[in-house]
Amino acid sequence: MKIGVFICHCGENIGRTVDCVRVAKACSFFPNVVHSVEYKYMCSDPGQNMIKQAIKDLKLDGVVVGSCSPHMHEKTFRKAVSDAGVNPFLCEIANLREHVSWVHDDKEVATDKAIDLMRFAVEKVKRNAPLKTIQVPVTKRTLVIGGGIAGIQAALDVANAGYEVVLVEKEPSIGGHMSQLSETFPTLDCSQCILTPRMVEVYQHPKIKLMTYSEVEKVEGFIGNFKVTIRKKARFVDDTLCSGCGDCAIKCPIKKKALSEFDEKLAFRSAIYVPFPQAVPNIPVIDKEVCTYFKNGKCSMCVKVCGRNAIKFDQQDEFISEDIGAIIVATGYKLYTIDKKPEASEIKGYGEYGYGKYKDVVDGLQFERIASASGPTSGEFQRPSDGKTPKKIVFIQCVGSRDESKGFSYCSKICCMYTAKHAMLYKHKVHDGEAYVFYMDIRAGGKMYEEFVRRAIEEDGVKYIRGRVSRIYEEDGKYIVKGEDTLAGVPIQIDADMVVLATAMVAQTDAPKLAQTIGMPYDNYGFYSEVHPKLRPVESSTGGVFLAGACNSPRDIPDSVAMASAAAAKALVLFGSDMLEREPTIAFVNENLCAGCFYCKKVCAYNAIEVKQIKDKNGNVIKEVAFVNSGLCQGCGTCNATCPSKAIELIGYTDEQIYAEIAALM
Amino acid sequence: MQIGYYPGCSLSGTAKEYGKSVRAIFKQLDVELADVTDWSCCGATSGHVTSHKLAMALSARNLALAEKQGLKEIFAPCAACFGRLAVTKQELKNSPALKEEIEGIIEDKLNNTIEIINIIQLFQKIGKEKIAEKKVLDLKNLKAACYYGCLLVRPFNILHFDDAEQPTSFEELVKSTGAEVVEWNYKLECCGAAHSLPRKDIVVDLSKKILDDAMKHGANVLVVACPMCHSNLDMRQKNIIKANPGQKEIPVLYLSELIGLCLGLDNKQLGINLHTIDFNIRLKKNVEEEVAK
Amino acid sequence: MSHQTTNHTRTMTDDIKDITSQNPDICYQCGKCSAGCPVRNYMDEAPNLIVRYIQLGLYDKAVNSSTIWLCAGCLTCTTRCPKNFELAAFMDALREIALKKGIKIKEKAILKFHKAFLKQIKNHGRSYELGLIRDYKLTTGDLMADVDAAPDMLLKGKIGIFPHNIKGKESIKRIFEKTEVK
Amino acid sequence: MENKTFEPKIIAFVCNWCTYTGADLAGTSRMKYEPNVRLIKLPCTGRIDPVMILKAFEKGADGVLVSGCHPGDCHYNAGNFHARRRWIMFHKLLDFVGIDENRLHFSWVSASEGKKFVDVINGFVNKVKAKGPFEKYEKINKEFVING
Ligand SMILES: Cc1cc2nc3c(=O)[nH]c(=O)nc-3n(C[C@H](O)[C@H](O)[C@H](O)COP(=O)(O)OP(=O)(O)OC[C@H]3O[C@@H](n4cnc5c(N)ncnc54)[C@H](O)[C@@H]3O)c2cc1C
Ligand SMILES: Cc1cc2nc3c(=O)[nH]c(=O)nc-3n(C[C@H](O)[C@H](O)[C@H](O)COP(=O)(O)OP(=O)(O)OC[C@H]3O[C@@H](n4cnc5c(N)ncnc54)[C@H](O)[C@@H]3O)c2cc1C
Ligand code: SF4
Ligand code: SF4
Ligand code: SF4
Ligand code: SF4
Ligand code: SF4
Ligand code: SF4
Ligand code: SF4
Ligand code: SF4
Repeated sequence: MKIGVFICHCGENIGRTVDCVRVAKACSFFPNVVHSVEYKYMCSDPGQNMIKQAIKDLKLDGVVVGSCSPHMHEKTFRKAVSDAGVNPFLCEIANLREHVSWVHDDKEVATDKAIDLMRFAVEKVKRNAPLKTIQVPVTKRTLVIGGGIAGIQAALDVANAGYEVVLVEKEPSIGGHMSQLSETFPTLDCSQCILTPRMVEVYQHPKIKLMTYSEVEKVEGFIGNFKVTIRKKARFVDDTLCSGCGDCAIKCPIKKKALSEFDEKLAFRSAIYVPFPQAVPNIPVIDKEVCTYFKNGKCSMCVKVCGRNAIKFDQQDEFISEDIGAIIVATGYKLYTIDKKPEASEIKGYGEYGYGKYKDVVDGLQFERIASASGPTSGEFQRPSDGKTPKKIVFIQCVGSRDESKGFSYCSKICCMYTAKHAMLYKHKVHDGEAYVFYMDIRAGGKMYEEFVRRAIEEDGVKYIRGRVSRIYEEDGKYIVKGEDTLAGVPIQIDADMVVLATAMVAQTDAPKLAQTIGMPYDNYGFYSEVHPKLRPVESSTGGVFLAGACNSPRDIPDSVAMASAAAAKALVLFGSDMLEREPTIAFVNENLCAGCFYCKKVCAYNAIEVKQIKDKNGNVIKEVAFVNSGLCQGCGTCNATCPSKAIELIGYTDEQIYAEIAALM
Repeated sequence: MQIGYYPGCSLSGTAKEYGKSVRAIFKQLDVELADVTDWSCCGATSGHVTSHKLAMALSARNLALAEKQGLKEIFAPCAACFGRLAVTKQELKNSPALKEEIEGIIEDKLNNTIEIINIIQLFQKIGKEKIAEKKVLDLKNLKAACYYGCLLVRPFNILHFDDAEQPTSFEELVKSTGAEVVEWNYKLECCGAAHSLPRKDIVVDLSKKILDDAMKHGANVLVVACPMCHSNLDMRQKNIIKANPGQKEIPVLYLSELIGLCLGLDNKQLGINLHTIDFNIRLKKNVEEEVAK
Repeated sequence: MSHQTTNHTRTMTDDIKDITSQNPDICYQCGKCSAGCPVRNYMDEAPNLIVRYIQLGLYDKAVNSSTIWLCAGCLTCTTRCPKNFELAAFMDALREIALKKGIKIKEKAILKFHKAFLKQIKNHGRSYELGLIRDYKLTTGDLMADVDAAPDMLLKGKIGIFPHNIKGKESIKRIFEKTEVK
Repeated sequence: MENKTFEPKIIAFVCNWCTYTGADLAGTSRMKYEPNVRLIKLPCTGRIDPVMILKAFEKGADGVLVSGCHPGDCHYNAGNFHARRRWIMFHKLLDFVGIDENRLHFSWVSASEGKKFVDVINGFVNKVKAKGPFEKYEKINKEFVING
């Protein structure tokens, strides 16, 4: 084999800490290396041409590039090699940037390490086999998980491009958090007014199959070819019969036993209910936990009043299987809870703010409901404890966020804005009211955002105080808020009528569970991870899985919508061709060695191993061996490590290749 | 049950009654207190404010002595001593280098395995059932404000036995004597601690707020578990009253005294007669009612 | 321990890092410490500003403040700091440094109290109230302090008239010498 | 205590999706760490065969690090679950052969844990440094027939 080595300086990025000339020189002495050069930018056109030219001139049949992470440019270089007529899988990348030059300071040591990594790669490429990519068909249907504004937008975009969508929402209605908001920054338009038409559009779209009160149970397969099982939870109402008249909810005797989730526990709902009047679909569900029928077989009032016989107490959960090509995850966020800390949680909670025991110390979404015309107070500012109009409100920012001790270290990005909005809405309605905002920094980096915050301060007279509040306690019906103005260096104490905590957006509690169902990564906070924070922000590293909205990190509506459209576009890109290319890194069985023990079959998570019968000329079965279904094998290599006979090998990562790399350590 | 005992300096001086009552009640509750032999002062506030290593060394010496004695646990009734011992243990655990240095200073080796517990933890170990079993007097006429002060549940990263902001364990114990507990706002606010002598003005200000808040929320007795808190709230109460005409008195009891009363021990046995603010009247009334029943 | 700082001059920030094993730069100046500090109103500088001064290298301002002496070590700040910065320990470190540097202390009485207190321990191994009061009064010259409370305390036996000397008195002395506390 | 001249050779078997990417993140974030570790990229920790680890010691590694996705987060659904089961057995084997447990370290580092990657590397390098060079592999080599 004739191997060419190409060392990249990456401008100064590698060259500053790695002596590229010395590396190239050292590589030239490796066995089989016939050509070894360095260059400033290997991924540039001249750089790629250098490789192509060398292949042609020197008849190279193996290439090793020492450059950035293979996650960055492996594709680029494989393509270049392939263009020059060499099988792309005979090209290996050594990571001299992310794993060497950027993480070490000492030039000597870094250069030595770079040479080692090059040696690994050369030893590996020697044992690489020329491979062909695998072609698989694409199912052109999209699953959207989560029906908040992000999921709605993604579903509509894909459907409007002419492809079928299955939209799965776990709550009885789509709409997500946006449906709970009063008015929205930075324009102060009414949230419901702009959202409801979209929700209806989803409902009526011929290409969208809407499944509310449903959850994804199982995801099998891979990009272009997922098989998804969805659990349709029993509503106890037949959605094909119900007309959405609402009589059942009106007559349901349960009035004060269940707190409305939609109203953030500031109001009650009945046992049979639709979460809010504009719900889509407008079909109620029965809450088994509070319904008297489910408790002791009594009542059945809803059955009596329902003119369409839609109530079905014996309804069971259904499981529905769908063939899917692309998945868009848009499961959104939840709010940091100010209640007493949950058991076994890392989060300590704000005992100094009362752990939620003070009725008039509310969180951001509760305040949205109080401010909302459709909320429990019809948009009048009344405090929950006694219904009085608060004359003095204190807003506290960064609660649960930017706080390693009680919550999370990240900035929740939107709460500066919603606090300014809250203070403004309050001042617009309660003219003689006083509004104070305790903040650490004001982060208003969007279009017209800074202007919005300044308006709250300059025109509406909201007082901003730079400092974190240390404690809140109740005294004679007032809430004593103890803070410090760090700009003036003076302690500030305010006796407020009400306190609003700008609580952080945090990941859904079940986010890791869904991630594990799908097999995609998430970060320490529970937010789903994108492949690359700058260049591939809407893709999960699992092929065919895209991300939209606040499930990826805290974000506001404009950003969620933009991300949703981007995710939809990514799904549509996938649907642009009928067949999909896949890396040929799959397992392969040496039938002569295979003992037919099928340990491999047991450990394969993709059911890729099948039983193959070997027959003699007369058609008698002489033995059974393992066989890898190349459409299903994902190339994890677990079978390879398990096989006691060393009969099954993972192409591209064979024992021989790995041992060669290990040996290259010396 | 036998347990190592680190009384600390104040329990034989300014907080004599605390020492007396602690010994009396634990005897009653069948707990044998084994004093750490030849213990020295933990350095208290003055130690750690002047020298980190001095503070570490003074406490470490006591821990080493206790280890030699074969003690597995030591009970330190004074919240400040307890804090010093617990912090020292933790810091030396975190830093083997510091431990080595301190061992050099105290000229002794340390395994650093001893558990240090405070009075509330000790009661929790004994169990409320035991108190109930030995209870003679129901203290139902008392409305107690339990004052944790700063050091009973802090530092929170070392003491995990109760919530650092909304603790309840103190109240739980006091309730077992039959006394009522009041919810109030100042149970964790500092009384000025060691500033009692040099900055009496601060201590008087801070302690007044604590007393006022307790009374405002209906308390007729304050219960404490720290000699410093006691002297600031009891002894300094005289100064507060003098400076604020019309200020009402409120007696301040140690937790051990309160438990002692409920176990049937008398004022003298518990050292309650040594307080600045008199407690007798209420107690008498209580006893009379009990007897009348 | 593999990285050693070599070619830069030692600063007070380094001393603080050594004594407290924490980095003052983690403080983001939210002010929550000052907001809850019980003695905030008596201090000349807010506690968060003391951290700020260290971050800026304005060491004089930090060690000359009354704040570091008025801090009662109540741990309210440490408990609530969103960055888990142990401000109370940081205050301890600053006092220690101020003493080492021989800075003129604003809160003289407080320092004198601590010194008087430690003197008893150094001499006897345990606190000795009468000695403490005597030494404190002699150094501050405030002979009238607490004359009203003292007789009552004496009478109740709460002020020890004789010191209790522990057996290991000498080892305590050596601890003081080795830790260079005068 | 510290051996200034001894620079251990450490081989790390890491999975492509989590730890390798976590190491990339450490690089992108310009975090600095000890240079003694050489990463061998595998698709999944499920691919790791105990023999590889023995092989690494045989070839002169002073320590071996194995790192992949957190349990439950495996890119391949179950790969690292199988790996874990194998490792439990492997620990016993190691013990039997007489390789000090401290020379083999298992950890989970996800793609977003650049900082953790750095901590794991530094922690392990220092641990192996304290142990000193590993000289026993010849003995193992004799006692164990290693194929490949
Ligand atoms: C107090 C407050 C005020 C705000 N004000 C504004 C504002 O004025 N302007 C603005 O631009 N933004 C505002 N926002 C931000 C806004 O709420 C979000 O940007 C937006 O809701 C994000 O949309 P989403 O679809 O990503 O998530 P969500 O709205 O959270 O929707 C996610 C949906 O997915 C569903 N779901 C979750 N898990 C699953 C699962 N496993 N299976 C199926 N379905 C699932 C949920 O039920 C939900 O319907 C505010 C936020 C808060 C907290
Ligand atoms: C100092 C600085 C540092 C930054 N650092 C970072 C960073 O670290 N990380 C980060 O994420 N972002 C960073 N950014 C932001 C980043 O530069 C932008 O987000 C990004 O470049 C925007 O890309 P764009 O394609 O929208 O615009 P541009 O990069 O401006 O590209 C627009 C292109 O359109 C061309 N064009 C303009 N008008 C016409 C016309 N009429 N007809 C045809 N062509 C036209 C221009 O010539 C140009 O090539 C930084 C920005 C600055 C100023
Ligand atoms: S190939 Fe990678 S390392 Fe080289 S210049 Fe391009 S980005 Fe930089
Ligand atoms: S279930 Fe019946 S009563 Fe209830 S909304 Fe539907 S049709 Fe009306
Ligand atoms: S049966 Fe249940 S849901 Fe129906 S009306 Fe009665 S309580 Fe309500
Ligand atoms: S957006 Fe504002 S309020 Fe929210 S965490 Fe960031 S700085 Fe704090
Ligand atoms: S484990 Fe190996 S020997 Fe057993 S069936 Fe699979 S390939 Fe064949
Ligand atoms: S490599 Fe083996 S275990 Fe992994 S998916 Fe393929 S056949 Fe299954
Ligand atoms: S609370 Fe902590 S972070 Fe905030 S200013 Fe004080 S020390 Fe700094
Ligand atoms: S420890 Fe000191 S600075 Fe911190 S709150 Fe208490 S008195 Fe204030």
